[in-house]
Amino acid sequence: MLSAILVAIIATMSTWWVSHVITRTWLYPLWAGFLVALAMGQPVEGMKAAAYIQLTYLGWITAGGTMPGNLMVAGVFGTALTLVSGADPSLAPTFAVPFSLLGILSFQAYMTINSIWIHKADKYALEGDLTKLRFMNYVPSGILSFILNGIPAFILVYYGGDVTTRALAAIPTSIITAFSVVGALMPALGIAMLLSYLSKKKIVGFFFAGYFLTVYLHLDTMAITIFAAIIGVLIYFFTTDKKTGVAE
Amino acid sequence: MLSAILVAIIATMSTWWVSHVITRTWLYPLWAGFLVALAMGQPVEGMKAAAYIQLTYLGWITAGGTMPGNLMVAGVFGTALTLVSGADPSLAPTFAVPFSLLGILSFQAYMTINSIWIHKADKYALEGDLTKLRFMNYVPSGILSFILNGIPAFILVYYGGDVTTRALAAIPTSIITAFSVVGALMPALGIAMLLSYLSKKKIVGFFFAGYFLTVYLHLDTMAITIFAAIIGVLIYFFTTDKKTGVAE
Amino acid sequence: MLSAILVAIIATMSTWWVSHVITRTWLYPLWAGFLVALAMGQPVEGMKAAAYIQLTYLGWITAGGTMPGNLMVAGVFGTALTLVSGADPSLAPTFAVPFSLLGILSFQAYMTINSIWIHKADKYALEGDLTKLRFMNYVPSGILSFILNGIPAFILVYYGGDVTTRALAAIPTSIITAFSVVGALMPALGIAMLLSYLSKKKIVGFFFAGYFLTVYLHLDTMAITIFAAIIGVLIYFFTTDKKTGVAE
Amino acid sequence: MADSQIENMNVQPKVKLTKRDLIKHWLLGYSSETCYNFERLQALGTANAMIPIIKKLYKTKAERAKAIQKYMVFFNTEPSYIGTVIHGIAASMEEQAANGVEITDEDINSVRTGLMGPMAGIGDTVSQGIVYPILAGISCSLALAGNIFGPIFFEVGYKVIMLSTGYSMYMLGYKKGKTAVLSFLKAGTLNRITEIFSVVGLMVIGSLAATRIGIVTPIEFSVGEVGINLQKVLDSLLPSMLPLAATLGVWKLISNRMSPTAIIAILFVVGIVASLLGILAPLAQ
Amino acid sequence: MADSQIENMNVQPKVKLTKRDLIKHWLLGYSSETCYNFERLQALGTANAMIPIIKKLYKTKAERAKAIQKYMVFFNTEPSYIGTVIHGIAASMEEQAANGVEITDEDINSVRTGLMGPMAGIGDTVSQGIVYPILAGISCSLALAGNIFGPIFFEVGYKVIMLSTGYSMYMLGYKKGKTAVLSFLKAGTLNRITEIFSVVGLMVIGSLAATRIGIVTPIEFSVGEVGINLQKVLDSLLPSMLPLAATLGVWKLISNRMSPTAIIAILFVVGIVASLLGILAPLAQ
Amino acid sequence: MADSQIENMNVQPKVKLTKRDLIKHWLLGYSSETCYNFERLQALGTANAMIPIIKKLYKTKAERAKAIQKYMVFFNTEPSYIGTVIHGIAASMEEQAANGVEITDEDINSVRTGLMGPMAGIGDTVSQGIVYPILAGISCSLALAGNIFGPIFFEVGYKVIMLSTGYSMYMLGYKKGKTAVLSFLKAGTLNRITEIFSVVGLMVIGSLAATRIGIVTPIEFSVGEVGINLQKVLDSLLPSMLPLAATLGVWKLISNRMSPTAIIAILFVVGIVASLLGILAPLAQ
Ligand SMILES: OC[C@H]1O[C@H](O)[C@@H](O)[C@@H](O)[C@@H]1O
Ligand SMILES: OC[C@H]1O[C@H](O)[C@@H](O)[C@@H](O)[C@@H]1O
Ligand SMILES: OC[C@H]1O[C@H](O)[C@@H](O)[C@@H](O)[C@@H]1O
Repeated sequence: MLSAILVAIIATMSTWWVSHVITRTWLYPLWAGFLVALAMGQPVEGMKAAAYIQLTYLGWITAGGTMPGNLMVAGVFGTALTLVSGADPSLAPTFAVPFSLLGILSFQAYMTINSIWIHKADKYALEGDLTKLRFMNYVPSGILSFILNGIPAFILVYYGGDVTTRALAAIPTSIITAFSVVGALMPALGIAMLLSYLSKKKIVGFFFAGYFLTVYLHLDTMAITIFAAIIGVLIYFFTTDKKTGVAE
Repeated sequence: MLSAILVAIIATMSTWWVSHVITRTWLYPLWAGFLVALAMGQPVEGMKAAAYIQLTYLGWITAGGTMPGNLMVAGVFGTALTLVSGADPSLAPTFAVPFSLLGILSFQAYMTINSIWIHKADKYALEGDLTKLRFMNYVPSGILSFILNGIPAFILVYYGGDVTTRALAAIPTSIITAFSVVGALMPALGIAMLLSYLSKKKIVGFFFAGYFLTVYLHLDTMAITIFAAIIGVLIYFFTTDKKTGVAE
Repeated sequence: MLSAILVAIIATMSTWWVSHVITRTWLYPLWAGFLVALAMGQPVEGMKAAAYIQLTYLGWITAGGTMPGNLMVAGVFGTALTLVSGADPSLAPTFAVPFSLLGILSFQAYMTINSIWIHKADKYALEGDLTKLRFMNYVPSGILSFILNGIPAFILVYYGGDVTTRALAAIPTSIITAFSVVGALMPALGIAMLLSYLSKKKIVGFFFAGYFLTVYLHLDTMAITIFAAIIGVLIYFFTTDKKTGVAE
Repeated sequence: MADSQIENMNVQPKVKLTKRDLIKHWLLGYSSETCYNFERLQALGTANAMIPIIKKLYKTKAERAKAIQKYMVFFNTEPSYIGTVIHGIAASMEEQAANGVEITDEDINSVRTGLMGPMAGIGDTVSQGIVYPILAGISCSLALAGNIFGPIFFEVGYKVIMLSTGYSMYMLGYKKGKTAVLSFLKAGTLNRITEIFSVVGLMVIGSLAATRIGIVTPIEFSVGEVGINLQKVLDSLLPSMLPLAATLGVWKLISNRMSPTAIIAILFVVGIVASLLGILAPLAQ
Repeated sequence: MADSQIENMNVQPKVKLTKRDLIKHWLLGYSSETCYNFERLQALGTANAMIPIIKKLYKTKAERAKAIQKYMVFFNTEPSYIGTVIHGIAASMEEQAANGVEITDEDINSVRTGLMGPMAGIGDTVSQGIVYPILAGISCSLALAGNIFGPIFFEVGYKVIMLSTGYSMYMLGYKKGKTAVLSFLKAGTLNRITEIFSVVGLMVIGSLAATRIGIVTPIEFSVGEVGINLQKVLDSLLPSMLPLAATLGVWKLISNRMSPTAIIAILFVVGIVASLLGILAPLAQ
Repeated sequence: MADSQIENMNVQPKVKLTKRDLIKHWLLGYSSETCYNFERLQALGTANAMIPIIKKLYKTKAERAKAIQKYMVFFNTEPSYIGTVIHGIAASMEEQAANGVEITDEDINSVRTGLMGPMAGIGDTVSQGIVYPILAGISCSLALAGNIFGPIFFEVGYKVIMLSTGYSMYMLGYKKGKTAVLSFLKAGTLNRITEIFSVVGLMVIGSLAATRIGIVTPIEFSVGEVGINLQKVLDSLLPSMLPLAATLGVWKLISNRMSPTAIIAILFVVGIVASLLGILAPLAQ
C-alpha cells in the first residue's frame, strides 16, 4: 500500500515537472526507475531493470514539447511492472516499450488539457492577481498528472501486475512496431518546431550543413557542436568587420 | 542482313546525337547494347553482354566534348561481337575495351571533320537562310557518323566476327594498356575545359576544395554536390548582405 | 682518440647551429648518427642504430625554440653508445631515449647562458662595430656547445661506454617515464608561443578548427595544410571584395 | 532614447533588484514547464517565475498586471541549462524600464522571442545530446554491475552540471543585459547576435535531425529473381533521406500554421498506417 | 534604359512567344550536339534550336540573319538536364529585345557565356556523376539476372529524370529571364549569380577530377634490396597527385590557347609513351 | 609619402643591392639560430645576417649602428624554408629607405613582426610536419635494410628542398617588397596579409597541437566492481582533451608574460609530479 502510494507520487511528478531542480532527472528511467525500486523495497533489482530500460533510450530527446515516446511512463511503469511480476531485470525493456508508446497518448492528453488552465491564468494576469496566477501554474496540472499517471501507477502496483502483463502481452507486435514508427517520427516535430523558430532564408543552409556533416562524416553531436561554435564565432568576427575594416 | 543494317543504324545514331530526347541513352552500353541485342534477335544474351560492358564504365564521364573512351562504340560493337562470336556474355568487356579505345580515334575524326559544316552554316546564317542552316546541323554529321560507325558495324555483323576477333586478339596487351592510359587521362581535358570556363582567381580555390574533400574525406559526388550547394547558398546570402546590413 | 674527437665535434655542431646550410639535418638522428657511425668506423651498424633512433622520433618538432626531447643528443650519444657498447642496433632507442630527456636540461642551459652574449652584442651594435657583433653571434655559443655537448661526447667515446651504460641502467623506469611525460608536454610550449604570436580574437577560431578537424576527421598535417591554404586564399579574395564590389 | 535618459539610469536608480530577487527568479524558472501545454508551452511558467521581479519593481496592481501580461505569450526554450540566459536579460530589462529607461514591452518581447529559438537548439543539444547520454551511459554500466552509485552519480552529476550552467547563464544574461541593453536595442545588434546563435542552433539541430529520427523503409521487392532493398537504394542516392524528408514535411505543416496537436495526430496516422503497410519501420539501434 | 521602356514592355508587347514556341525551342535544344565539333561545340545546334523563336519574333530576312548569327559563336554546356535554363533565359531576352527593351546582342551573349560554365559543371555532375551511375548500377544487376526490365528501367528512368529536369530548368530560365532580366543586366547582378553557380560548379568538378581521372604510376624500383613503390610514396606525400597534375597541366595548355585537338594529340602521345615506358598505368578499378 | 618620392625611388636609385648581396644575406640567414637563446631567440643571428646589406647601403658607423640596432629586437620565425621571405622583404625595404623613400624603422619592424608568427606556423608545419617525417620515414627503411643511400638520400633530399624553398621565398620577399612596399605600408594592407597568413598558420598549428602533444591520463579506478578508464571517458566527451588543455594552459601563462624558462620549469615539475602520481602518461605511439 505504502509503496503503491509512493510509486503513484513518483509517476505523478515524473510528468508534472513541479520544478526541474528536482524533477529534471525524473524524466529518465535510470533515476525515476531507481526511485520506484526504492519505494518498492527492491533497490538493486529495480535499479538494474531501470538501467536496462535507460540503455534503450540513450538517444531519446524532447524538443519543442514533443517526444519520441513517453520516457517517464516507460521508466516508472516499466520498472514497477518488472518488480511486481518478478521478471528478470533484463526483460524490463519489453515491459517498458509498450508503456512508452501508449504514454505518448497520455502525454498528448496532458499537454492538451493543460491549455485550459492557461486561459484561466490569463484572466488573473489581467487583474494583476499574481497569487492566483501562481496557483494556476502549479495546482491543476499536478492533479491532472495524478489522474493520468499516478492512479494507473497505483493500480499497477497495488493490484499486482498479472493483468497488466497479460494486457501488454495481448498487444500484437505489429501494433508495437507501428507505435515505434510513430515514436521514431516524433522528434521530427520537435526539431521542425525549433527549425521554424530559427530559420531565416539566409542561414537555413546551416541546418543542412549540420545534417549532412553528420550523415556523411559520421560526426557525433559533440563534434558538430564544436564546429558550429567555431563557425559561429568566425562569422561573428568576420562580419563585424564590415563596418570597421579588416584588421582588429 | 536486316540485323546488320539495324546494328549499323544503331551504331550511327549512338554517336550522331540527332536528338537527346532519343539518343541520350544510346551513349550507354546498357541501352545501346540492348538495342543491338534486339536487332540481332538475342535479347537476353545480348542484354547480359551489354550489362557486363556497362559495369566497367560506371565512372565514365564526358565533359567538354571529350571522353575517356568511346563508350558508344564499346557498347554497340562489343555487344555485337560477343553475339556474333558466340562468346559468353561475361567476356563482352574484353571485346568492348579495345573498341572503346580505338573509338577515341574515330570520335576524334568525327569531332574534327564536323567543323567543316559549321563554316557552311555560318554562310547561311549570314544570309538568314534558316532552313539550310538547319540542314547543316543535321544531315552532314549523320552521313559522317554512318561512314565512321555505321559501315564498320555493318561489316562486323554481316561478315562475321571471326576476322574481328582475330584482329582484336592480335593487338598486343601493351597497346591496350597504353590506350587505357590515354583513356584514363582524357577526362583531364574535359575537366580542364570546364575549369577554364569557370575559373576566376577569386573562386578557383573551390575547385581544390572539391578535389581534396573528395580525396581526403572519401566523399562521393552526391555528398560534394550537396555541400557545394549549401556553400553556394550561404555565400549568396552572406555576401548580399553587404549592402543591406546584417539582418534579413 | 680521433674518432672521439670527431664525435665530440659532431656533438658540438649538432646543437651549435653554425649554419643550417650544413647543420639543419644534424638535428636528426638519421644523419647525425650516421656521421657518428662514419667517425667511429662502423658505418652500417651505426647507420642502423641511427635509423632505429630516428624512427621513434618521426613526430618530433621544435617550435618557438622548445623541443619535446633533445633529439641532437639522442642521435649522437645514442648511436655512439650503441657502437661503443657493441649492443645490437635495435637496442639503440633504449640508449637514446634517456639522453634525449636529460638533454632537455642541457639544451635549457645552452639557451639560457647564450642570453649573455646577446647583451654584449647590443653594445657592439650601439657602436656600429659589425665585426664584433658577428663574433658574438658565432664564437661564444660554439664554445658553450662544446662544453655542454662536445666534452661529454668525447668522454663517452674515449673512456668507453661501460660506465655510461651502467649509469643509464641505474635510472629507474619511473623517472624515464616521468621525463617522457615532460617531453610529451614540451611541444605545448612551442605551439603556445606560436599561438601567442598569431592569435587575434578575430581569427583564433581557426586554431580550434585545425585542432578539431585533425581530431575528428583524422586528417594528417598535409591535408590540414592544404585546406588551410584553400581557406586562406578564399578569405583573401572574398574579403578584398568588400571595397570593390562582388565581381572581379 | 536620449543621452540624458542613460545618465538617468546610471545616476539615480529608483528600484534595484537584489541578488536574492535574481536567484528567486532563476530558480522559479525551473518551473517553466509545470503547467506545460501545447498552446503556449512555457508561457505560464515563465510568467510565474517573473512574479518576484515584478513585485519588487512595480507596486500597484495595474502596473503589475501590465507587466505580467507580456509574459503570457507563447514562449519556449530549453529551460534548464542555457535558456536561463533569456530570463536574466528579461530581468535586467524590466529593472531598467522600471527605472525610467525607455524600454517598451515590445523591446523586451522581441529580445525574448529572438533568443528563444537559438537557445532551444543549443540547449537541447548540449543537455540532451551530449550531457545526458554520456552521464547515463556511464551510470548504466555502474548500475548494471549492481552498484548503487550508478543512479546516484547520474542524479548528482546531472544536477550539478544543470544548476551551475543554468545559474551562470542566468547571471550572464542579467549582467550583459544591464550593460549592453542599450546597444542591444540599437538597430541590428540584436538581430546580429540572434543570427549568430541561430547559425549554431541550426547546425546542431541539423545533427540531431540526422541522428534522432529513426525511420527507415523495410520495403524489399524483387524484379524477376533480383531482390531490391529500397532503403539501400535510397542510401546509395542520398543517405538518411527519410528523416530529412520527415523533418522538412513537418516543417512545412508548421509553416502553414497547423497546430502541434494536429501534426501529432498526422504523425500517428502516418506512422501507424505506414508501419502496418510495411512502408516504414523503426531503425534498429 | 529608361522607365518608360520598361512600361513599354509591360504595357504593349508586340510579339509574344507562346508556350508552343517555348516547348519547340526546349525540345530542339536536345539537338545541340548533333553536329558536334571541336571548333565551336554546341554553337550550330544551339542556333538551330533558336529557329522557331527567331521566326516568331523577326519577320525580315535581315533581322533573322542578325538574330541567328549571335548564336553561331562558341557555346558549350550540359545540354539535357541543367543547361536548358540558359536557353530559357535567351528566349525571354530575345522576346523582350524584340518588344523594344534595350537589350543588346552582347547582353544576351554575356549572359549565355557567363552561365554556360557553371551549368556544365553542375549539369555534368548531376547527370553523369550521380543519376547515371545510380540508375545504371541498379539496372545492370537486373539485366545480369536476365531480367529484361533492366535496360527498360534504365531507359525510362533516365529519360523521365532528364526531360522533367530539363523542362523545369528551361521554364525556370524563361520565367526568371522575363521578370528579372532588367535587374539581371544591372551591373554586378549577373556576375554575382554566375559567381555563385561557378562556386558550386568548381567544387563538383573538383570532385569529378579526383574520381574520374584514373592514372597511377606503376614505377617500382629498389635501392639495394629495398623495394620502393613510387605511387605509395606519392600518396604518402599528397594523395591523388597525378590526376591533379594532369588536370592542371592540361588547363595550362588550354590557357595558352592550344586547341582541343592538339591537346588530345598530346594526351595520346604522352599516354602511350608513358605507358610503354612504364611511367603511367590505368588505375585498377 | 608624396608621389614625387615614388618617382624619386624609381628614377634615381643611389645605392642598389646586387644579386650577390642578396644571396649573402639569404645564406647568412641560415645562421639565425647560432647564438640561440630564450631572451630574443633569432635576434642576434638575424642582425648578423643583415651585415652585408647594411655595409652596402650605409657608409658611416653611425648610420650602420642605427640600421643594425633595429634587428637586435626579439625575432623568431621558421628560418630555413619559409621565414626567409621576411628577410627578403626587409632587404628591399632597407634598400628603398636608403634611397630616400620615407620608410621608418618602425615600418620595417612592424612588417617583420607581423609576418614572423604566420611564417613560423606555416614553416614549421611544412618543414617539420610534412617534409621531415616523409623523407625520414623513407630513408629509415632504406637504412634499416643496410643501404647506405638511406642517410644520404635524407641529407640530400632535405637540403635540396630546404635551400630551393628558402631561396625562392627570399627572392619572392625581395621582389614583392620592392614593387609592393608602398602599398604594403598603406593602412590595412599589411594587416590584411598578415591576417590571411595567420589564418593558415593557426589552422596548421592547431593540427600540430592535436598530433604532437602526446599526453594521456592512465587513471583507472573502479567503483564497486566496475573498472573505469578515465581516458576513455574523456575521449567519449571530447577526444584529445588533455593536449588542448595543456596548450591553452601554457598559452595563458605566456599571455601573463611568464618567461619560457619559467614555463619550462613548470612543465618539468608538472610532468614529473603528474607522472609519478600516475595522473599523466606519455601516449604510446
Ligand atoms: O561539359 C559540358 C558538356 O560538354 C560537352 O558538350 C559534352 O561532353 C557534354 O556531355 C557535356 O555535358
Ligand atoms: O526545444 C526546446 C524545449 O522544448 C520544450 O520546452 C521541451 O521539450 C524542452 O525539453 C526543450 O528543451
Ligand atoms: O617556431 C618557429 C621556430 O622557432 C624556433 O626558432 C625553432 O624552434 C625553429 O625550429 C622554429 O622553426
